[in-house]
Amino acid sequence: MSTPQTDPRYEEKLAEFEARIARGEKIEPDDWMPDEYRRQLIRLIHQHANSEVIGALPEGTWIPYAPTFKRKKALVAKVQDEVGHGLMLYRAAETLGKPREEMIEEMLAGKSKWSLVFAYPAETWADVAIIAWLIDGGAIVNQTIMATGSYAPYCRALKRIIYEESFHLKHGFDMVVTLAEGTKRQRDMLQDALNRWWEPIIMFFGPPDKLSVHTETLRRWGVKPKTNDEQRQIFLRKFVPQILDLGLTIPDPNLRYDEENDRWVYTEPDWDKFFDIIRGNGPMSKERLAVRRLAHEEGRWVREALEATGIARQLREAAVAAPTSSVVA
Amino acid sequence: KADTEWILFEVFVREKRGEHPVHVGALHAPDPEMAIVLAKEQYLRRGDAVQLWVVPSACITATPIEEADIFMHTTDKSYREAYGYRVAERVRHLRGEEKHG
Amino acid sequence: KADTEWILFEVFVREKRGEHPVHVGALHAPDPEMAIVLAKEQYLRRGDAVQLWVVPSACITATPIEEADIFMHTTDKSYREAYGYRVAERVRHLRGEEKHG
Amino acid sequence: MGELTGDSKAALIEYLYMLGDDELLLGHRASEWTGIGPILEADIALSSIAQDEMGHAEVLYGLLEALGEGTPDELAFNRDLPHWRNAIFSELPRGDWGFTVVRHYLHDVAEHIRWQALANSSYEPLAQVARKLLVEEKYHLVHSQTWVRKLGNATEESHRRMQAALDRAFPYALGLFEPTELEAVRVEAGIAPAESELQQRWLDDVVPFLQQSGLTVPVEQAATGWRPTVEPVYGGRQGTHTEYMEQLLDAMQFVYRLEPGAKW
Repeated sequence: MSTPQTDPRYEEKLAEFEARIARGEKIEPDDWMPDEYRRQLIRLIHQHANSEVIGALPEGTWIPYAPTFKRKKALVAKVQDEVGHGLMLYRAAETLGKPREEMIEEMLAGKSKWSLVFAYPAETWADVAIIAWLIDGGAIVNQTIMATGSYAPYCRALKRIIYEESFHLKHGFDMVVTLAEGTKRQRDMLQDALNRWWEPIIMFFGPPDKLSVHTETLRRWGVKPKTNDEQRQIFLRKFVPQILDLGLTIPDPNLRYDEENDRWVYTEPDWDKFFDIIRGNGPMSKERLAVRRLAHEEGRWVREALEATGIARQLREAAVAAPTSSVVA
Repeated sequence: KADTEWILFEVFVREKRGEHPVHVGALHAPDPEMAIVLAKEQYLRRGDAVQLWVVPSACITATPIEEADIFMHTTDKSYREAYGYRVAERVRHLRGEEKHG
Repeated sequence: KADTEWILFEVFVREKRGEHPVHVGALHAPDPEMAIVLAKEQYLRRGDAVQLWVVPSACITATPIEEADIFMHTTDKSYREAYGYRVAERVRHLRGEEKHG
Repeated sequence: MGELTGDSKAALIEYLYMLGDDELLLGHRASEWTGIGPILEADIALSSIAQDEMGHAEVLYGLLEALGEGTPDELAFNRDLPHWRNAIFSELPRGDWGFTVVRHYLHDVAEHIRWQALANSSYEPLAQVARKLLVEEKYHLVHSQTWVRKLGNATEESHRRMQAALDRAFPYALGLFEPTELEAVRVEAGIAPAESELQQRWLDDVVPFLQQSGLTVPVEQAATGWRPTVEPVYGGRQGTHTEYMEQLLDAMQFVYRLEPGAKW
């Protein structure tokens, strides 16, 4: 436990901790860290991992329907990546002391949140294209910023995730362009999907700074290097021109670029709706958790069967008093 | 105490915070604590590392080096790489078309 | 009994012959054999490899990272000698008696 | 091998449909686990195998395209039910994780034996494909063997589920070796070995392994080696399929058929 009350050298350690971050150094799992830093990081990385694992579901439902070999393999690979990102992120949070079993059970019990965009249905094949392009595009904006943060295991995971996301973005953009240059029906399907996903994408970056409990300490500690509004602006600056380039219209009459303040102006979403959704009342919130709970239950016999063999435990005991020959010359 | 059985440890070094540990070699020691001391003498002295890992070699399971072909991909995997997608040219064409599309 | 996510293995990859394995991450598995089978697809869907190592995380002994700063900053070796003296002496003593290896 | 005659070309084409369809359907069923596997690590490993199987099907359909049968996408997404030549084994629903890994194991051993034999096929393009697929097949076999060996006898429940999976899968697996009229032409032309020969090698491989994994296999000892004591389920090689296949094709071809001829 390291709080001002319980640790006489708290101030000194905090100064060294903050100096290290200011120098651009990373914090490793067994470095000293304030409890608040640990708590905020566990909450944030836990939610990020949940979002990856739940995020696999809307696109996952479309895998059996993918219409060509390339799309079919790519969609399996993309959803697989998201499960892999969940794995790496749960691991990053585990290094802060929270076991994966706990994190998964809290998610399944609705006690730990995940990104609201996955509480929306993927109604058509064009939804899969928009998700892969704009939701993954938003995720990359967020992850690239978080990768400049201070906690080393999270940054190492993000480095790998960002590399894999580069495929997601190109794959999504390729799908969107294919629909945009396709038949009238394909173009309409694409525009219709964009109309449904635009508000969730704006909400993806979280409530505006004036609403969110974003503190200066989180920025100084490298837990959250940029605010929600800053990230949203980076997304809009990059993607609005590209969307318009494809001949699509963005379903927000107020969307315009404010030259003077160098920022995109948009219709403020209904943030009460946002908070209601992340509390579990989105159109597909219950459905997503139900699918994840079913998968978890149906897999229990597999987890328990191989846990029973417990070979790993025997290996650990035998490890220290082992023969002198090296297995890995 | 002749009965102290010296076992082989593999040593890994994390050079800087933020980086992954890298295997640097192996050494004999009676137990992990001693292995750390010996490894420190070899690797930490010149300040070229922030952390050392030692692991009994017998604790490591490795794929046989002669079966490296199990990691080979013999059918196309470009569909799951960014370089598997050529889009820029089509967007320019689309924009061109878009004026009278 | 709480649900299990199996135990944790650290994973190392040797990208090319002649290079040292590098730590790439961890995963949950019931035993080393399954850890290899599962680690291959989590960490080697992309990129090259000739060998994969897995180790139960509990088998790893690491130096406290805080200590690294002591070596990095102090020019005065006495701190290191005092710390290391008791143990290094034991090692020299043991080595003297060490018959094999 | 000389120029493909009418008969040997038809025999080859039929064979490529049989093998390609099996790969595609097994890949499709495996991909139904993506995102909902029993544990994250297992989900990821099977998803890779699903992609490989789809890729193998695409390569085999590529050989059909070269023989004038249409592009891989057309063969997968625009071909009607009666023209499919997969064994019914491959179209069955994924079941529980036990059925999925048992089916993959039985298929992987068959594929391993088949590609080894076809590496010497007189039809050179097929021999090259066989050698290529054999490399990726090696991991598939290690993967399914590991699951079957470990789940076969780990707990009472895993044993019960694995035995039930084997009892259901085995008769259908024999359908992988369903003989067809043109088989003799293939054997005569050196394109492929006889199915009965492959089946015998397959039995001699899977029976001891499954028994060592604590499972009972419906076979008996015969002079020529192991012999099944259950009837094989045939029909798939002739285009007779189940309603599972209808539902699968409806899903797989749904988007493609929304706008025939469009680019997806």
